[in-house]
Amino acid sequence: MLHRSVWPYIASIAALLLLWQLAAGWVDSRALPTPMAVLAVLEREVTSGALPYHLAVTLARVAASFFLALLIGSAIGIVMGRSVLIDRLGDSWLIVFLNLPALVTIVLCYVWFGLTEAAAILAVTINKIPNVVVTVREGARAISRDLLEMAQVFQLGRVRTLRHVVLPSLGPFIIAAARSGLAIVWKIVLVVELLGRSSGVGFQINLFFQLFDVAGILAYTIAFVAVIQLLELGVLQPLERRANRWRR
Amino acid sequence: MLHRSVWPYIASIAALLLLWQLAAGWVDSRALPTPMAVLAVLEREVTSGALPYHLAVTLARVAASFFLALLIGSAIGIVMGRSVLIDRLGDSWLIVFLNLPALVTIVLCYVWFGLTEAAAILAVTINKIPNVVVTVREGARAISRDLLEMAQVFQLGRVRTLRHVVLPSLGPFIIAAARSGLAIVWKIVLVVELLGRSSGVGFQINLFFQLFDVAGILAYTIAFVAVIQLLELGVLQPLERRANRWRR
Amino acid sequence: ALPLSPAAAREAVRIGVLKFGTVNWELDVIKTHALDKKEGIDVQIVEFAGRDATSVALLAGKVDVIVIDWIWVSRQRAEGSKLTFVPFSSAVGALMVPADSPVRTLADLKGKRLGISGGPIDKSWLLIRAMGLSQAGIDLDDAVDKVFGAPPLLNAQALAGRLDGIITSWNFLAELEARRFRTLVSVEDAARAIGISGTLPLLGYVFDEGWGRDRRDAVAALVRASRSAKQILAESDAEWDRLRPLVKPADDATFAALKAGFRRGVPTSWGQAERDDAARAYAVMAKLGGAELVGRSPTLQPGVFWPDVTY
Amino acid sequence: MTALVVDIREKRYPAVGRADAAVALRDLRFEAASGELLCVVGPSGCGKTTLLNIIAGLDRDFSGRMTLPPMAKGRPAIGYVFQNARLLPWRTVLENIELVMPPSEGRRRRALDLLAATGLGDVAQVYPERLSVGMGRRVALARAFAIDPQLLLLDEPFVSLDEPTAQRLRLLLLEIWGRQPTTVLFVTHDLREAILLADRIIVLSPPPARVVASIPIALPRDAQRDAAAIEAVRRQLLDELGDSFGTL
Amino acid sequence: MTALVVDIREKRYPAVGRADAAVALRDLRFEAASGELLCVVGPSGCGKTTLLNIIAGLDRDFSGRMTLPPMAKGRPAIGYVFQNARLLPWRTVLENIELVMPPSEGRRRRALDLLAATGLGDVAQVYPERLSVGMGRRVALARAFAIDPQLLLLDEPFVSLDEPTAQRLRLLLLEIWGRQPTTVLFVTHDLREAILLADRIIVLSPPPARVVASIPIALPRDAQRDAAAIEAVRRQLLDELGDSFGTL
Ligand SMILES: Nc1ncnc2c1ncn2[C@@H]1O[C@H](COP(=O)(O)OP(=O)(O)OP(=O)(O)O)[C@@H](O)[C@H]1O
Ligand SMILES: Nc1ncnc2c1ncn2[C@@H]1O[C@H](COP(=O)(O)OP(=O)(O)OP(=O)(O)O)[C@@H](O)[C@H]1O
Ligand SMILES: [Mg+2]
Ligand SMILES: [Mg+2]
Repeated sequence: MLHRSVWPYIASIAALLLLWQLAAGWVDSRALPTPMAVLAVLEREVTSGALPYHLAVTLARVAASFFLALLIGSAIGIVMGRSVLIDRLGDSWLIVFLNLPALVTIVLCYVWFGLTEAAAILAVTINKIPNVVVTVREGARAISRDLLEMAQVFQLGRVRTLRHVVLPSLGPFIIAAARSGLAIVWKIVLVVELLGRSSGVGFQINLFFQLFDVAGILAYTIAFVAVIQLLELGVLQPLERRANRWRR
Repeated sequence: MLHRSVWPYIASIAALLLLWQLAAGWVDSRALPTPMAVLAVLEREVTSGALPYHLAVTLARVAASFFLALLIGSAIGIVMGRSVLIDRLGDSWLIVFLNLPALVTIVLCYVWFGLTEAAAILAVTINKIPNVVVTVREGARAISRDLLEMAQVFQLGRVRTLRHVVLPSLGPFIIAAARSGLAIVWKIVLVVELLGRSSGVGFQINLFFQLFDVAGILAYTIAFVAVIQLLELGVLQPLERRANRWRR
Repeated sequence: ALPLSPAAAREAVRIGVLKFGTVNWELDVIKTHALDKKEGIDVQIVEFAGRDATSVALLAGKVDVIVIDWIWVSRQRAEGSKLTFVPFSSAVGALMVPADSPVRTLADLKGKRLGISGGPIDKSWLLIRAMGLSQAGIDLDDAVDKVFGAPPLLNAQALAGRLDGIITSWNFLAELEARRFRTLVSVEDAARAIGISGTLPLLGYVFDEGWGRDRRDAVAALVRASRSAKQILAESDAEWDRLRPLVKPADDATFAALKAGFRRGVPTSWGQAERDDAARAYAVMAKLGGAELVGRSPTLQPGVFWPDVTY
Repeated sequence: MTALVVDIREKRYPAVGRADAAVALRDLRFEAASGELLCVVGPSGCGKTTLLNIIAGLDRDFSGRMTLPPMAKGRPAIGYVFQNARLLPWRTVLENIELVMPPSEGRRRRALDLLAATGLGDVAQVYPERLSVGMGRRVALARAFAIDPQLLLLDEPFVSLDEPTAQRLRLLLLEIWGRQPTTVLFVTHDLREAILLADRIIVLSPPPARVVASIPIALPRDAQRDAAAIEAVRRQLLDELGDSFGTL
Repeated sequence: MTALVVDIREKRYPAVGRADAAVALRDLRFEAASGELLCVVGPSGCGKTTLLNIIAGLDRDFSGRMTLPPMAKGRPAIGYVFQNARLLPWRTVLENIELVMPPSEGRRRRALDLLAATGLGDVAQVYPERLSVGMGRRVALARAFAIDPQLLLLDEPFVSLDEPTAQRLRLLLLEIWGRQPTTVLFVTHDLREAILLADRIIVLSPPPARVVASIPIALPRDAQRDAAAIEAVRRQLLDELGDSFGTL
């Protein structure tokens, strides 16, 4: 079973690497170094300790903002999806915050709260929440009325209805929000680090960009992607399988 | 009816403005100008013709990338959601592209295809597709097996199954992907314009940012948000109501 | 005797810099040779990954000093932030074209694809535009196909042969210089063409006026330390070899170009003449750049230059 | 003692799309004594489910009034066997039943007993989508019984069951009903079943539904009502009410 | 001519979570002649739906074989009335029926005729979630009839219908069946209904299901089978098969 499920992954990653190698050979430019060149940079950065340090810092920021955003965003999304009035009242705020450029929130947070870790995480969270709200709200609107009525008749109460009816119904939406959310949070963290932090992958990537060192950028990107890939295989997918095991 | 549905919007926008005014008065910093100050900038930029021009350029880019990403992303998402093998094969690619920093795609596109409009739109589309895929894939996984079996027995064929069973089931997921997608596309367009275009709201915002002119940034942001707000009220919400009219 | 040890008494000066930027080279020399300690201050380097990040940091109070141009300072003063400026470097950019380019004069650029880093209000671009107007009688703004973009990207485009010319700052030009690009006009030429001395420092250490007034000695010490560091960099090649990991040149030729460029940019004098030049240059740029560049102040604001420092 | 007063002037479903508004109930009045077992019969689509939903408190959008006797703690405990099973698909059969029961020591025991009594002892750990329709129906029945309801609403609970199973469950219903004073409203299309179970049969008209007959069943309950007696009453009813009950 | 050969060695559902694997069918064999009307009866949960799904080609994961006669264009047209209605909720009743019909001139006419025949003339424009359960069932029936199937699978189609309506639909079924040679498999729990309709009754055992009896019904079809005759056959069957059919 393990064998069967891991095999396509390995194959497709190999294909990706091959494609990359071919493309790099074909364009032969500094803008796309070969996998080996990137690997060399990766090794250098790992040995120097720079990569583990910056990666750890970034991961911590991503994790903190991600959970905050997912929690708060889901709560708001559920409420807006279930109450027409609150939805109407909140909708224009949602659209404003959804479309506020990351730059604006980040600068305002930094200027108000100083260039602190808390300000950085707050900025990312504020940026991400509206996306979670939008996705979870659609989910909340699509919850089966049959089941909600059942919960009402049998007097499950708010908490148990939330836990046993609402949240499981939202499953696919929350998973979607989490997956793409993790990626978005990471991208915003990159900007936050560019604009006001002295550590983290975003800080490093932008330094490499100044030097037009694409190999360096890719090395750090790959390190992060590898962590996410491991999280996927080790945490998210097993969780998802468990959550979906009721499906016919 | 019109009255009833527009009223909460107006109230909540008024509340937002009031809050903004209070916050601006309270911090009294250049980092947060008052609504009036921003309005003045807005008026100046509109009269000079700069804002309409840059906004139009940006909207065109957003629209092109958005539709491309939604179309391609939904197609991939449906296929991955319905075929376990393709999902396995594509998953690691998806994660790589999902977590590729916008900077990387943008730089590579610009370097390969030059600082052209096509490269810009391609970069945004590549950036956005994985997010659509992730959301739509969850939707495709959650399609009712009962209805798919019905389509199979009654030999609806691929096209009609897609049109009458798959797409309507995906409704909420596609709406979620579209709403948050529009916002993400707009944010990526900002970065794309910052890095290599000579027009557009992102280009302008970056100029203002260099000069630390937050009023200018907000003026352009508000103009864009207003357009999206109108789209919401005039297009998306009526469409959504129509699409949901079957619900009990 | 004071109860405090000399180290504890030293005034801390936090400077926000780009990690691989030219300012950091100088600061590294200051720290390595303990020039700050000798002058009785403690320079603390806060590294960032983007130029904009340093200005955010200054406004957010995370650093005391950043390096930026005085046009920006003037605009901020007009908006109410009382910042002030002491010179760091007069090194400026240039307009470069490939060595084999048929372009010989500004007028030849008509209809050509010109990369401009820093956008439409870039100072080098504005000065070169002014030169075009006064000498060749053409406004490059209308005459060329402008491509604005991030400096590293523009360099890559230029090297790939996708641009007919490029205006960018001197440290990015070094790489082009090393790869068979030639200077069509330097910004110094452009400045001279409109009657301004070529050695006008554009970039400087910028800090809050109030902060400086409370620490006149510290500011003076910083300027002295900076000049000592420049002295070392001007004279010692060994020092440059030590700095090489921070400079990160692509190759030896680029390294040489960067070294020469830095040395050329060391400001030699900073007196009333330079300040008057600055005011004149400001007026020219204000006319071309318009409100976008200078905001509400068509003339250089008083107080932009920290009065204590002249040489 | 009166357990339930129904006095509905009109229940109307609004028009949607090209479908007209539909009046489901009009001038529908009846009462139920505490502990009474009432069977409701009427043509397909006449409004029986609508009526049960109103009594369950799920639908308050009607004109008229419906009163349940006030209980010590709020409204009486209502057990509702919906016309579709409405089990939580992501909870096992056992969890579905335990969920509606107040937490207590013997909860699991009682749930398992009920499952055994409904012939589902083997599938306690199965997820509902893996049950046959008849099995799902029995789980829903067990769930309604599990809360010891004061008011029990059953919407055709025994369809999709083979005769022996249905018969066993009818007896189980009578046993539970006899154990404590439970008012039961039982919708069925099967006149034989109604005669077997009911104290009184309420006959509804085609839509808009009102009560066309309210027929007490005089058969003694102690001696089990046997097939012959039932058949006799059925003949008599059919004669009285015309052929609105069919002939089979 | 043989229309259908079923020879299933074993159909097993795999274990999931804490639930064991279940063998639904074992050594189940029978054949149906072309144009035969076969009724299938058996206890709740014995595997009737599983059997129909296999015949419909929805479930290929079994050991053994199942053959349909090859038709001019691929497999025979199969009409399947599922145990739950499986209507597309986002299409009106009329659209649901038209959807499965091959496009042709008279399609709408024929769909409306079928709706009228099933007593649903008024609700052609209604969305399925707004139908009563019995009405939904009738739409599903009309849909299956609409394609003029060569093989018609019916899974308890007449439950949840009042007797007169059910009777009308039974006659409609016979009429459609008589019009062209249609092989019908009809699952029911109602022995009277089976006797009324069937050429032959197939009795399944408790799970794992196999055929315990295959009983030809000798009653003539021209004179409508009347209640008394049916009752007589029923007695006889109950005597033969023991009490596995209950007593009501
Ligand atoms: N949500 C709804 N919106 C609009 N009309 C509805 C809705 N629910 C039911 N109806 C209509 O109300 C009428 C009564 O429906 P109801 O479900 O109460 O019938 P019923 O007596 O339970 O029928 P059955 O025996 O088939 O279950 C039907 O004509 C139906 O179309
Ligand atoms: N998807 C599934 N996964 C696991 N077990 C299943 C699945 N579907 C059905 N079963 C099991 O197979 C057996 C037969 O189910 P099936 O639905 O065929 O019964 P049925 O004869 O149609 O019953 P009913 O008369 O209640 O509809 C049941 O024990 C059921 O629990
Ligand atoms: Mg009903
Ligand atoms: Mg079944």
